[in-house]
Amino acid sequence: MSSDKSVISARNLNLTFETNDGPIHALKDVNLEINQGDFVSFIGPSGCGKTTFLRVMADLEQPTGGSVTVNGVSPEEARRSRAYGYVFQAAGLYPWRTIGGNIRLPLEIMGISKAEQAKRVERVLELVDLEGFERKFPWQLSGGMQQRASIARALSFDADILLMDEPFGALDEIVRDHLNEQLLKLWARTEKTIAFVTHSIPEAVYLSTKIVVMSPRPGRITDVIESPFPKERPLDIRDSAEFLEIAHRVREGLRAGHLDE
Amino acid sequence: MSSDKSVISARNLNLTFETNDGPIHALKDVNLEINQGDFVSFIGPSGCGKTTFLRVMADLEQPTGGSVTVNGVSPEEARRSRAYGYVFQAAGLYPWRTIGGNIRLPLEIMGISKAEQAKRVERVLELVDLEGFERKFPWQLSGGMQQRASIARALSFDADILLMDEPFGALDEIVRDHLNEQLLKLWARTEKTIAFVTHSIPEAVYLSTKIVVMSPRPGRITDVIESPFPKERPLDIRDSAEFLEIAHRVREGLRAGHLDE
Amino acid sequence: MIWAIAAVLIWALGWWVNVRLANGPVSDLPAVKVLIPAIFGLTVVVIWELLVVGFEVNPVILPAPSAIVERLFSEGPRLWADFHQTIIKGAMTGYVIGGLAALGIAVLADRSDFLTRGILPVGSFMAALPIVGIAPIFVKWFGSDWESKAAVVAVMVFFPILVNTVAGLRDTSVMQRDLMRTYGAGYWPTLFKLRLPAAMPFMFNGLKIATTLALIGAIVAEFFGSPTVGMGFRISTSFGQLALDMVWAEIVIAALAGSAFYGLMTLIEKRVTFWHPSQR
Amino acid sequence: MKSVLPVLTVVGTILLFWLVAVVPMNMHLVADQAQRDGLSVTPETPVERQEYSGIGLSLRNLHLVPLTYDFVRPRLPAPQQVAGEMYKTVFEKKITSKRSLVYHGWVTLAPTLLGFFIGTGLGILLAVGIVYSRVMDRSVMPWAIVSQTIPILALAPMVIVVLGSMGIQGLFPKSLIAAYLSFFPVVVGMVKGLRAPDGMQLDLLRTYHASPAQGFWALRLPASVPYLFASLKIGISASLIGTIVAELPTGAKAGFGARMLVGDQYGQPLVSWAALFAAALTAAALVGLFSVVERVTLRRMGMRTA
Amino acid sequence: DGHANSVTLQLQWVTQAQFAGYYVALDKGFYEEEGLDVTVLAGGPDIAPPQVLAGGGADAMLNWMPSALAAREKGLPVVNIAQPFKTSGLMLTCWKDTGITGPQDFKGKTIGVWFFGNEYPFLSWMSQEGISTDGGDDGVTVLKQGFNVDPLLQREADCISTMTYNEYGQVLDAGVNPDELVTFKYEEQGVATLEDGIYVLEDNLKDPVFEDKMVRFVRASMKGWKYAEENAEEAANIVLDNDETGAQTEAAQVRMMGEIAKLTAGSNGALVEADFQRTVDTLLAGGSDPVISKQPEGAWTSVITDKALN
Ligand SMILES: Nc1ncnc2c1ncn2[C@@H]1O[C@H](COP(=O)(O)OP(=O)(O)OP(=O)(O)O)[C@@H](O)[C@H]1O
Ligand SMILES: Nc1ncnc2c1ncn2[C@@H]1O[C@H](COP(=O)(O)OP(=O)(O)OP(=O)(O)O)[C@@H](O)[C@H]1O
Ligand SMILES: Cc1ncc(C[n+]2csc(CCO)c2C)c(N)n1
Ligand SMILES: [Mg+2]
Ligand SMILES: [Mg+2]
Repeated sequence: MSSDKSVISARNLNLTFETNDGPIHALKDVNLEINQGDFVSFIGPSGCGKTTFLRVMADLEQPTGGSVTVNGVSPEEARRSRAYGYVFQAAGLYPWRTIGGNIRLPLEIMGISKAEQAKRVERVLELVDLEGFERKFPWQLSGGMQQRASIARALSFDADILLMDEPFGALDEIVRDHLNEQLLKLWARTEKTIAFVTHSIPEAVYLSTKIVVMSPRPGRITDVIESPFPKERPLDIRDSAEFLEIAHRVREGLRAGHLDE
Repeated sequence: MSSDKSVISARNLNLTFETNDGPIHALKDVNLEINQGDFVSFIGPSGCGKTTFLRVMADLEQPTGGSVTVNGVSPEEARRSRAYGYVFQAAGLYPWRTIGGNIRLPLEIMGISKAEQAKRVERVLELVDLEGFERKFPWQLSGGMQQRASIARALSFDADILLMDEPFGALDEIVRDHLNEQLLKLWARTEKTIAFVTHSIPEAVYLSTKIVVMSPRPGRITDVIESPFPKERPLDIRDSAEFLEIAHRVREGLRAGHLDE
Repeated sequence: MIWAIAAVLIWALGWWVNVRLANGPVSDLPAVKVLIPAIFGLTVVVIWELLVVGFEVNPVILPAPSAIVERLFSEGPRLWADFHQTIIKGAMTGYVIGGLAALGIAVLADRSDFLTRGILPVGSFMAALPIVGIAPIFVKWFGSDWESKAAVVAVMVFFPILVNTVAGLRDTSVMQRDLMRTYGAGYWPTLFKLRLPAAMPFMFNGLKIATTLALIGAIVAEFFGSPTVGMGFRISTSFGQLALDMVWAEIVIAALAGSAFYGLMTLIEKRVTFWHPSQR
Repeated sequence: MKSVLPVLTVVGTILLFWLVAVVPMNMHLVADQAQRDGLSVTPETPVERQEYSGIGLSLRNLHLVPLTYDFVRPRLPAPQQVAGEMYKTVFEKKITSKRSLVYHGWVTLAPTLLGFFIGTGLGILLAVGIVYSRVMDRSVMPWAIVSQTIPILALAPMVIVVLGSMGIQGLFPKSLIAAYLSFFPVVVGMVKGLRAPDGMQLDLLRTYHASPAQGFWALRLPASVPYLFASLKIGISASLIGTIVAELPTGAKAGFGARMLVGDQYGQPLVSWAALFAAALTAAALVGLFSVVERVTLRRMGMRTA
Repeated sequence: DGHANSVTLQLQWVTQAQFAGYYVALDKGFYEEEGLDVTVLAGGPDIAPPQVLAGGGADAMLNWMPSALAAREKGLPVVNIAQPFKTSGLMLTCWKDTGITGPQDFKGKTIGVWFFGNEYPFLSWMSQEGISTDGGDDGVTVLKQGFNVDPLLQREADCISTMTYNEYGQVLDAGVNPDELVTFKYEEQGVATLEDGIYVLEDNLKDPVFEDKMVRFVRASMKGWKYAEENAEEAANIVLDNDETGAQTEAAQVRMMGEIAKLTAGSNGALVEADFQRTVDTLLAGGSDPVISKQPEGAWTSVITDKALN
């Protein structure tokens, strides 16, 4: 499934936030390897550092100890070379831009030609099933459609790495299932490396090649579960015994994290 | 489980919102009976009218056709006689009141004596496991604790009916499981009638005596599924075949609603 | 007495009509939204006329509305010349200069938290300088013609626009800013593609407050030296000549111009910030 | 506290700019005077000098530069001149003396505070009316905006004469003008604040079948407190400006406004400048006071302030 | 009772030696001797004494006669009951180096003028000289002058209006030598109009109680004036005591008192009909936009001064 080329590698990563109430150890001694083509899910109770970890990879947060490399270089260099696309929990579209304009935003910043912009916008809109909505404004779309547009935005400049922070958190189960399927297809087709934060056990199990279970106070990795499923995964695998077993293992891991408190 | 005394009864309920883009048929020909002691879940894709239906029962929205009765009288009369407690999706605590002050709010408005207020606050705080937090302000509590406080607020004046609109939507799975268990215990103990909106299929199946599946555009009821589980339900029932079967039926109902679009 | 009773009756009538209109089914029609304040204003004017006539108020103290209206028509050319001098030359120039300066400083201040922390308190201190103190100084510095009025206006409108623009430039969510970071976007793209658009709703708040300040500033500054034309010149001179109908005619023009200016900014705001929830 | 250094930096920059500006701003007057005192000046006649800008003239007469900082009747006084005048009139005079700026500060402050209370009171009442009555909202709000487009200095003398004819003199007429300027920000802010509660917070009270009065005290009023403070801070400085404006048509007897006017009239720019700065400092102090009260109140109410 | 003995006087400018007579009468107890309780209201920019009178805020006001006559025509019947100022102190002060030597040189120049009802003498004068006030090479450009002499000092204006007793002194205080200046006294140009007179509302005079009150008021005021003329320094200090702004200086007020004394010197308080007529004639000659359109009737009365001065 995944090649052995390491794309992201964290070694003894530590991150402490200094707050008025004292320091918060958001990440403690985190070690992780993500290989090219991996689909890695991060799951864990609120506050266990999932977002923080993703933000460190994206150079949106500075670790206070240890090191991360992305494509062999520092996160900052990776960010400057536009190595990844980031999808936030909320769609975060700019309300003063149309859907097309939002998707074009990174392309404009990266100085891509108008003609090429138009081509790319069309392609990614198709990819996320939003043909014909290019000229609509964000508020004219439902939450699910906005979220798809934000994924399209992250895809538009074709980075090899996708960092997704609970992208489907606000959606209902059916829409979520649908987007999960689509995301898997995209991943299978493009061979991107994906780091994906979620709260949902079935989602994590269904999507990933690797499930990273985390636990809070201090934020750390408590378990890393490899998934045996092939790249093509129909939705029904969720009713399989194998699936339920992995889900059970994840749930146990989560519960253990909660009991620690 | 539930007696046969009808508590809420909707007949041919219709509700159309007039908007700038034309009318929106939020509820169409909705018929439903809820009996004393029922725990009814409403599930359905976004925009199918779950919230609207709950708001009609609470007299926060006026139907444009058909009728509802609550405890045999109109929703307005029911509201005036403070027949129900309403829990909103977000906790919606008043930030300038302590947790105790927030719970006391309905009691003050209903003119209940200070001594009695104190007694009730203490009791409901215990009920939702928040002893000792009476003097904290909302922002000093985590999201889950705030949500419990808002449930306590709805319980404080001991209405027979509880209307809950996605009360656990914003919480993580583990906290949610915990609150689900607590809610079931409370329901079993107090014999209240509960109408409960959710997006989560497992949650709906786990909690309810009756699952109402809805579908959008126009908002309508597509299926009503009776659950066979007893009032006492350990969390493990979720791994039972019966549970999975009902969940499957709900999922199919939901998917059908989505395909309509 | 009869006049007072008539006044009370007319007040009651106007109020009753407005209550019907505001609470009736037509209350959201655009025409009715204009009609209600118009009826309110008309009621006040009619009562004013009644009381002035009824109690024989000396016109050197309070002229009747009818006399003011007559002036508005008979002194058209002069009122126009005054309007041109004070509003077009003085207020508008000052408004544009003050607005651009505020925008420039706001963008500058926004580059660093340090500058913002320094500029805002100092700016609010300057906003507290009373106009009657700065107007004579500016007349001294920039001469009696419209330039000094523009300078007074620029100073008066500067602060509200500055504060609102600074607040607006900061009104981006962490996520919106992080998004730009993930694109490796530098300062200028972030400014033009994120901060400035996000600042627009706030900026218009400031621009709207500044409209009324601009008019008042230009008019009042003329009290401290001016050529022999201008609304402030006319108001103070006519007042000295006890031609209060003329004073009020200028006040009416000022109010009309101010409301129109305010309305214009509201209209532009609607166009520019169409995307903001408050405009939808 | 974190702001001290930035403020000092900005103030320092402004002072520097001011110090530099003093030279060209005063050079023409200084050159005229220097010529009378027998110093050499180029060009030699005032009429010729009019052809030069202040900077041009300064460059040509560098030896006169020091004189611009110590000119008795400057166009732009040097900062140390203003500071000196303020020091003299604030600290070196008994505060009961009419030559003391503290005395004049109080003369201005008293009507300011009274006017502020009247304006705030009216503003809050009006805001409540606007929020609770559609008719008020629709008919009064547009006129409240119009009221702010009326030049107050034109209205002030008439108000004062009308009040005078009713035998009302002294503090109150000034307070009324102050109130006129301060009520508007309060109305705007309070309308916003009273309407701040969202649909859910309002619906919650509806489910309790709360009366409008209960809704006001339990929800709308507390929710509006942050907005109220924002308005009060604008309102108090508007009120101060109102009083100063009103000091001209009430017979410029005493107070900051009178000092500004009389200083200007009798060729004593320092008197005017000192009064001007004192007025702005007073406003800043009042606003600062409200900021402190705001912080304490909001903390007591459990609302965090940024 | 209060009504019979209380008088409120509205001045037309801020407290200064221009009004020394009244402050002296107040401080020296001359009003008290007449059984009067007098309140002196300072004026200032933005205060129109006739309006205050009309509003009932004062019983008597000081005013320049052109302004008062204009108010009469506006329908406010004010009447001059006494004229303590015999001579006009108004003049134009110009830079000599502008080349101005006579009124005809004003053409093409910029001149600062006080408005607020005080522009009439200037407009009449220019009209008599046949000089337009609308600018251009053949007319004068008129500036509405603020309350200071800066337009002259900064050479924004070639000439400004000054009073002999105040603004002219300020120009000198600013370091200017008299020989750098040319002055044109209205008095010397034959266009002098009567300045500070005491005016009341016509209707009030019909009330004998009021009339009696005014008789005593004028008598005491004139006593004050004559005392001030003779004791200039003391009078100036009395003015200073009454100045609540605390911004006036002794030197300026002493000098002002000296100049004022020259203007009041020729008057015992009674209006001289010839002076009145000269004022009216000057104003009537006001050209296209005359201040007054016809010979005013009943604009002054000698009744009060006749009784006051026996
Ligand atoms: N900027 C910050 N300053 C201080 N503390 C922070 C900051 N950001 C995060 N934290 C703290 O760090 C810890 C980890 O936060 P993080 O957002 O990574 O959790 P998470 O796993 O993403 O949780 P969730 O599921 O709620 O999104 C939390 O305790 C949080 O309060
Ligand atoms: N006040 C309103 N005005 C106009 N349309 C409304 C209003 N409230 C709800 N609607 C519309 O009515 C429909 C039903 O809305 P409702 O909020 O009941 O859906 P829901 O099932 O609760 O959805 P969700 O799961 O997203 O909360 C939607 O299309 C919504 O846009
Ligand atoms: C607004 C206004 N402007 C000018 C005058 C004219 N005036 C009459 S006496 C006097 C004092 C001279 O020292 C002045 C300036 C006024 N009364 N009010
Ligand atoms: Mg997170
Ligand atoms: Mg809903």
